[in-house]
Amino acid sequence: MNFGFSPEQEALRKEVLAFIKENLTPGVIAEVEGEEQEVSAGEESAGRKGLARRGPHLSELYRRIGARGWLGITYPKEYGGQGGDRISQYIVEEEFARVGIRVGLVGSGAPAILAAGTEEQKRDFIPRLISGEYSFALGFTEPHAGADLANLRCRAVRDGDEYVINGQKIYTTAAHVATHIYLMARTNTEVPKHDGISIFIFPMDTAGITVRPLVTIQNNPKAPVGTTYGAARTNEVFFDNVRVPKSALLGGENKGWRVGSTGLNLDRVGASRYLISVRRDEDIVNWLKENRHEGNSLGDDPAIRDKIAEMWIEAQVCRLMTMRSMSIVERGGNFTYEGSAEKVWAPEHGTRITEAITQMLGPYGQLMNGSPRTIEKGIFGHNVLGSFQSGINHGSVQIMRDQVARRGLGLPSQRKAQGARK
Amino acid sequence: MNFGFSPEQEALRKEVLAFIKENLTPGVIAEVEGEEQEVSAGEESAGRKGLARRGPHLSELYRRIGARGWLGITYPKEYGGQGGDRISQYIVEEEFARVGIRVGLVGSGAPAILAAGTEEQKRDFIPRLISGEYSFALGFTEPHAGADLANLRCRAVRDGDEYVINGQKIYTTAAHVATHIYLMARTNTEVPKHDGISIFIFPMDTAGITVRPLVTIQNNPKAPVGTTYGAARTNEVFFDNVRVPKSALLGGENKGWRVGSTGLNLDRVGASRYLISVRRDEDIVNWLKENRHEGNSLGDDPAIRDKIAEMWIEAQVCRLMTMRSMSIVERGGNFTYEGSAEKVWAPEHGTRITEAITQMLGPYGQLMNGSPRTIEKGIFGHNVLGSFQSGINHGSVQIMRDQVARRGLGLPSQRKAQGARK
Amino acid sequence: MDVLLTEEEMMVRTSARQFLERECPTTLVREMEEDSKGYPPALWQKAAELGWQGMSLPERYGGQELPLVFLGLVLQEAGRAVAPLPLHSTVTAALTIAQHAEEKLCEAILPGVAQGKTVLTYAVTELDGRTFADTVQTQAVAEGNQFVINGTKLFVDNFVAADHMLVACRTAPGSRGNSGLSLFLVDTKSPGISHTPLVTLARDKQSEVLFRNVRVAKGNLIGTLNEGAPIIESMLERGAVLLCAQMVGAARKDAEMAIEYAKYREAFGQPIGAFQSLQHMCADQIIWIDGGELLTFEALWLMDQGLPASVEVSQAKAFCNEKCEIAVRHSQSIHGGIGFMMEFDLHLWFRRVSAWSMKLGTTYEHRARIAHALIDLPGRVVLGRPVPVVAEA
Amino acid sequence: MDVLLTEEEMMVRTSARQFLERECPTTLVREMEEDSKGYPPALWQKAAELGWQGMSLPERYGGQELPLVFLGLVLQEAGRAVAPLPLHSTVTAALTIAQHAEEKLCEAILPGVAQGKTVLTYAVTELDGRTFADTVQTQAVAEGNQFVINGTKLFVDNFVAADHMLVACRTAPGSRGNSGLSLFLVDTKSPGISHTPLVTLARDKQSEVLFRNVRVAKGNLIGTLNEGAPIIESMLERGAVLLCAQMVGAARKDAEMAIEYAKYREAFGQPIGAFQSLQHMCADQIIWIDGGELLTFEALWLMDQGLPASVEVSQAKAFCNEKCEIAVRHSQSIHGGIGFMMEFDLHLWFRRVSAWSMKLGTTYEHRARIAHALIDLPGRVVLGRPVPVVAEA
Repeated sequence: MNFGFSPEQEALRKEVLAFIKENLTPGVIAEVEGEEQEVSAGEESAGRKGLARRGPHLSELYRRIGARGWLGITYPKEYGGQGGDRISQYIVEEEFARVGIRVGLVGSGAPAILAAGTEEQKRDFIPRLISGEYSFALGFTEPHAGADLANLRCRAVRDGDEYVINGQKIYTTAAHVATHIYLMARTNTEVPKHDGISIFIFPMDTAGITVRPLVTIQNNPKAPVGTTYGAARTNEVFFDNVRVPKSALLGGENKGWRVGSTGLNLDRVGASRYLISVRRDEDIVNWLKENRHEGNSLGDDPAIRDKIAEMWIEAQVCRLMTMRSMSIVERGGNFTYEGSAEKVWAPEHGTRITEAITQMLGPYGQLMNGSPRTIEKGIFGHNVLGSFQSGINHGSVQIMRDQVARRGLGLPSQRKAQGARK
Repeated sequence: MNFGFSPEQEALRKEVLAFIKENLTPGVIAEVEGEEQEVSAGEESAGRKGLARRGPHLSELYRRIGARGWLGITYPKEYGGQGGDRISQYIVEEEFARVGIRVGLVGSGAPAILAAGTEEQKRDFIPRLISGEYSFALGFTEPHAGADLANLRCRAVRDGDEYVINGQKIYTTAAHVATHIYLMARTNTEVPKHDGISIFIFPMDTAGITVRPLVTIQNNPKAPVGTTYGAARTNEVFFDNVRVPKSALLGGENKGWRVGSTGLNLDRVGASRYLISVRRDEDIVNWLKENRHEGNSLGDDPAIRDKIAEMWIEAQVCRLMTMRSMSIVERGGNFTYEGSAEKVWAPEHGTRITEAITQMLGPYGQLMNGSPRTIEKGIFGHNVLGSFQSGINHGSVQIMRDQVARRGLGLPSQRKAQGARK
Repeated sequence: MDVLLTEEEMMVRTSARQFLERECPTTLVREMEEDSKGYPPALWQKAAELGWQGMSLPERYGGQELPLVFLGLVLQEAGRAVAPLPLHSTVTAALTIAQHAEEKLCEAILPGVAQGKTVLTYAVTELDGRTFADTVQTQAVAEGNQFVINGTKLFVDNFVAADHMLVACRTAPGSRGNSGLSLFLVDTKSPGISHTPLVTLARDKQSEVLFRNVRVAKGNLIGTLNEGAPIIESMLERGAVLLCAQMVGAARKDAEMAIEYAKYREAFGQPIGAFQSLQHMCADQIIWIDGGELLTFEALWLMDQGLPASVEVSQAKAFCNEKCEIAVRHSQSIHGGIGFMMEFDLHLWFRRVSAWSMKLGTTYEHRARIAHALIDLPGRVVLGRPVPVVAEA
Repeated sequence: MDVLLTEEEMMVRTSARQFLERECPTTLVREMEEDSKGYPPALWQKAAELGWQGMSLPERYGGQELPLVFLGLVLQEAGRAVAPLPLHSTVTAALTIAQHAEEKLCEAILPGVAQGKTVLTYAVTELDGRTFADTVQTQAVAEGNQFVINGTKLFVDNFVAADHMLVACRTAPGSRGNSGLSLFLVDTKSPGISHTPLVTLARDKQSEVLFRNVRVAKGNLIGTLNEGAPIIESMLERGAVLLCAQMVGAARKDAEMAIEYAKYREAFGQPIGAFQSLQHMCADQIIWIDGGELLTFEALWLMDQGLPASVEVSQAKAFCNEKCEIAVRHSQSIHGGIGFMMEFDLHLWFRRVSAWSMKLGTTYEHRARIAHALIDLPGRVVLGRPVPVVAEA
């Protein structure tokens, strides 16, 4: 057991912090805060190029981060990475995420490409995902396929050297700014549902794609940077006879479920989910201690102090579970249940601290971004509306507990038991 | 809505309290504390007569209570009751339960006899249950039929004018002191499990019955009066060719499930389950306020104060849910989910307050009855071991939540849904 | 002891529910979120015709003089419909006027309230953010026949719609805690009053209100000079418990929507409502909401009997703050992604219940009051019998 | 950063587990509950041969000088087997002696500990019941070459088995809080010591120990006179975190028994472990126990690095107190009636974990320490970086 970072890793963190201090200019901050612009009503056409979405300051910042080799540290050098360790990547992710800048390829689709892509796909996509030239929208969920993702209906039909795609995706975050879509579609309707799914990657400006914005409740008014799910607009995406070459297929026809699951599993490791679950703990403690005045501060309220300590401990467990997941990945191991456990504990903690804070701040907790008298730009109020989303997305806490029980503890599933008794 | 008691009910409570003050002599208290004697090892023969188990002081006390008409207030006058209202009965139950004396017929089997018994059975049993001459052990649970009670295997086979009973019951509280057993047995093995069950009532001194004591973990050392499940020894009961007349049948052959369910439902109303869930709240508040000393009392600890208030509110909800159940019964209505809701909330609260107290009292919370330095005779330590039992017995909180969801809210059951899709 | 509704109570509830189902669709709720006043005067007028504003006001001012439990039932329905009406702030202030103001003031204000012509509010909370009167810093200084008010009030409900407001002020210079406080009726249009709208979770109308040398006639004092604390506290308590009624009503409707959704929405070949974990979430929702409702109406009933109810109010609010919030969060979770979208209506309930959980006393504030009553005052406690009343500070 | 066990750590754990599975059946556990000393000397001796008592003691006294995480692993296994050994009290005291006592005392005591000849304990808590040193009232007064001790200690673990104990005393008359305290090594057989056994939930051996003019040589002082508080605090912290290791070990075994039972026990035509509500209970058990284990070993690891760990110890104990308790209560619930019977073994774990949750600091005590560090000391907090150390009072 080693709960510390190596001297090299500590040095890296210092370097990253120094870099941030130097490079987080007001221009960058303004662009970070404005990055996810107001959602305009109505439809808009898809297909803006990745890098183009960034303002000049952010583009320059990412260029510099890339020059340090901090984008995609764990990826092989031949694909634009550094061949480095996952912990170092984590450190970089964490420190940039703390200032609202997303670094690293968690949730990018890159892990699945590395695992299942052709050499050509790897050489095409991974370096460009690392550099930020490309970014993927993840086209998974459909109106009737959320938790039960394998139930998806979006169809891809082979037609010569092409596939023709028809259907709809929903809650497709970043579809309006991504260069490509990473799409799960049904290629066979005659087999059990998990066995007829394929993954395609193709540009968002392919003809026949329509993106319709969806405004989330956390983002109206616009959520401040750092809110759990606030900075992301989401979308519906419609596919109307979208024709893509068969080279868009990732990992073989009808193999999509396994390929996609790989991606989802890797998606659960990293700084991002952990940080969104615990940022409010840090925020409230720091706010309490920086807002003490004689006699009557909230920081002196003993019930609040007790709750703060309780929550802080829970947050430490979030951190330690994340470190455990990182340790497993770093050793090249596979999760039995640890990733699922982390994904129960962290989101539920995030909700508990969020709701606990409402009872600390009282009426101030209702104030939203842009209001007079807000505390921390209204982040606590916005967070009430979104913290629980982290316990729903990418496998709900219920499904995660099922997985802990079944994969981790070997408890039987109900249907099989019934079948076995017949 | 009326959250108060009528002047008559208030007067009754005063009368009961005055009666208790006058009659709760040291002799009575000694007998109450000794009533459930140490469990001797080994087997013992069954069939002691009901009244005989009481010492002279308790017998006299019950005689006096009976003379006031407080035993079985709600039962019809022709069966020895008062034809009174359920709230009055509740008041009497509550005040006597507070001093460790069980009054009233909750869990006695009497409701089922009144609902399903023959005139002869009613005239035989109900007056004697009211007077305490008779008491029933409830023979429901078996080693393989607990939560899934309908799975019971204890067999009763018709043989002329008799039934011959073979099998085993477990956790049969009071089997060693009851005059009769109220037994659920299988009379038909060829039909769906709920449709082959009958109920029999017969004396515990019937030949072929063996009672083996089971010591509960809460009762070792002997739990002080008022512990959640401490004052009850329990038993296994074995039936070896026990022959009973067919007149022992209650409510018709194979009708036992419905008859028994009636009994169970009524069992869930009353002062007893409510009080065992909330007594620790009162105990700890009173202990805290009576043990204040300068500067450093637990009652001054603000985190403890916050928790005390949280728990007190929960206890009030226990009370109000009990009052709701009483109101429904008093109006002659049926529960949809309210009884089940009460049976989720109260036991879980009982466990929460019990465990919260461990963290208030610290090492004192570990001290058991008979130890030097105990607080309240060690009731808090004993309670740790038993409070959760209230969430298991007579339908676990899981099953109760299922019932709230299905009966109360109309949510579908999983199997039917699967069937419906085939 | 019969905690179930009487036929009359049932009737009031049913008619209120039917009225709002008819008159208050969610399109209106959304529209009023953008409206500058935040409420539709026509609906306000109709509510008055049904007697809502005057429900518990004396008959001589045009009220119905019904017990507070009836008013609670109406507010529960207002919560259920998330009705955009300034009902809560109006009745909270009006009941205080009716109970404590001199006849002349009552006559001037209350008939207009009962007729739906007048909107009221109250202003106690200041920069400190806490609910109770001891945090008041706003000063009112006597000058001739007037008091001159200076200070800042925050989170004033419906200021933009209100004609008058009750303002808690410190009238004894240098006083602290609950001493030296007074309550005044102030015309919201008085010179020297300015306001800034706040942007809130509920998208309701709350304001920061600045008082700069605002003059109010001495006759507008409610109760006795410097002894306003009990009046202010009882106003806040009544406000808190009536807000609980709204919360419970809104949370129940919200839970019902989730339960219905769970019956219809399928996943893994089942309605999601067939999964035990989801069933247990729904069961908990109902258990919590029932608990909040029972606590709320017990407190209202005690007030109707003229019995002490401070502890019971705090019980209700502390419980509803936490449990109604979890209940509506469960509804969001049960709805998955769709509930997170502005275009779906569910958030109309979620945002309001969440916001109300932060107003008129946090869980910690209310629990501290309960603990004080339980532990610091003499005498053994017995559940089901009155706890000693919170002593005046 | 690698929070998983190294091969060496795995080996220590496995060998401890195998040893106890072989040597410590539940029959022995039950037998020792009735035993007057509460432990089997033969097993104690064998444990010494495996190096347990001396695991983290210096090699020069016969120890292995391994990091505390190794000792934590062994105590975790002792908890798993609910082994009736006075290991926890012995190592808690021995490590304090090794760290703070003068060479002579170390030489006198520690080799016997490492050899399994000596049992130790510590006595801090008094009538007040709270854990930390500021509650100490027992007096030690200098008299010639001796100190004379008068006072009463409560909840002294394994007093009946112990040869020596560390006793926290107030040596500066009239001192309060954490000042004026000293720690002494006292022979349990000294004249003037008497004791009363306590009847405890864990059925372990705890005593009330009365000191009447008990004389102890000045050389038995541990550390500097009147400046014992940091030594006592660090002893209690080490004791608390090592107790967490025991709790986590016991709770995990207990949960595993429930999970196995759930796979086999049938109801409603299914193994009960097929019901989602029960699966979620089991999942929570493991999540909580994992969390407690991670917190515990992080604290031990920090101590091994010589880094401040007070906050981390309090984190572990506050969390384990609540979560291990709920976890073992879940196991009881999963077992239904059978788990409530003395003849079934499950309670051996349940009773111990419950009892340990009440010792060496309650959840509230530990949280107050954490809150102090988080809120009262200057500087912004960042999760994952050290929180300011709790300042001396």
